[in-house]
Amino acid sequence: MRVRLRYFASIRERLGRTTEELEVPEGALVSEVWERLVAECPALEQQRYRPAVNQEYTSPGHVLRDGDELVFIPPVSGGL
Amino acid sequence: MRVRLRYFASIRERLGRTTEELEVPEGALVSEVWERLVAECPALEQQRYRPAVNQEYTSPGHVLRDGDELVFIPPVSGGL
Amino acid sequence: MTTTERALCRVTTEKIDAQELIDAVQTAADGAVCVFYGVVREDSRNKKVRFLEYDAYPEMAEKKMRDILEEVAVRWPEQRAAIVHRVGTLGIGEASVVIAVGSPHRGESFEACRYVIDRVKQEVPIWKKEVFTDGEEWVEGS
Amino acid sequence: MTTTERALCRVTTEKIDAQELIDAVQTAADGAVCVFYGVVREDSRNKKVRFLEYDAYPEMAEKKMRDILEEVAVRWPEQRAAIVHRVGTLGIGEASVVIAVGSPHRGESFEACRYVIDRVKQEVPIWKKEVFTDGEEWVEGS
Repeated sequence: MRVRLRYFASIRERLGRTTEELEVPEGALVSEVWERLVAECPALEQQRYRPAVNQEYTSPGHVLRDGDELVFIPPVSGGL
Repeated sequence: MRVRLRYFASIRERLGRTTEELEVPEGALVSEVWERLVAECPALEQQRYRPAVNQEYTSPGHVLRDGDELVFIPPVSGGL
Repeated sequence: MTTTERALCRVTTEKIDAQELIDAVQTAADGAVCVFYGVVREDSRNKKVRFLEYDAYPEMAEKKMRDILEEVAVRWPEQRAAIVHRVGTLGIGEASVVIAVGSPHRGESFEACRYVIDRVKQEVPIWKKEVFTDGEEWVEGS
Repeated sequence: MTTTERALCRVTTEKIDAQELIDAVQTAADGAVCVFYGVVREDSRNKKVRFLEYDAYPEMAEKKMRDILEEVAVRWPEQRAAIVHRVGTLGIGEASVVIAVGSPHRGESFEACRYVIDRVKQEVPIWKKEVFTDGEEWVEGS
């Protein structure tokens, strides 16, 4: 199955891309996708984030479904 | 000696005037001027006020001096 | 010369321009600006207000506003505030008073702005008369 | 249909018009409108900021803003709030976010407005990069 990833702020800059579609196994966890990103880009190892699936915050243990939109949200700093 | 009085809001409407000069004896108190107003206009008897002399709040026992500006300030209700 | 000598505090008969207050208080060191509008509401004590009439003792009102800005400067030295109060006839929804506070930090901007409006309602010699469909009444605070 | 379905919450690349927010929240029942501006300040951690870059996850940002307005509606049923957050490049003194709250009473307008900015800073996926004279850095909240 496929999930759609979007990257923002520091994570976008570290990875050098804004979006991608990833093929993941049935039952894949959010944390497993993150581990793939860290393997590709070790600078992400220390990166703090909250995962969001389909625009709601969730946990690293969230089980992904086909077509989900997954975003690793760096600690937010909007407002002022 | 003379003091200048200015009237605002409910007190102005009750007295029907906005300003006047009053001749008062040396050493007159703020409260004595108020009593003259109440004698003239008994509707003022229940009127609450804070006196102000020369644009600063003061007490009814304040001793007036020649040329003072005296205002009986009804409870304020500005703002919203 | 006090810190607030050139501060903006004014009684006016004209519509209040909030941007003028913001420009008067905001500096490059500020991360937060809090603006409070007191506005005329339709209902008062279960009666329908047609409009309000505000009366002021203008010289003393501006002096007391300046005193309040001094209090802010003492209590929150990093902040600046401005106050403009309108008098005359005001319709529903119109602003009778606008207060602006510029501050490095957001929390204190709310505290100072609230402090200012509370003090205005206690100290500044301005009065409102509520004009209803069936009568009118000067409001006298506590 | 929820109470805040038509509420104003938006991510924009344009200068924020505070009057639009006020018009969106103020009703004839209101005596108070509190407006908060988050603005770009010159100094950050003892370095001089040249400008800021704000990035957003816009669909989720607007959804989280709407959630915050729902929280306000539950907690303060008589009040209405609006939020507009700007993204892109912002210079010193420009507003990154404006929040407006309309309320019958002044005290609650401050409380609700402060609640909204605090929640925005916790929940809404927007980030700022500080661009200094000698480098740049994404700010990551706690």
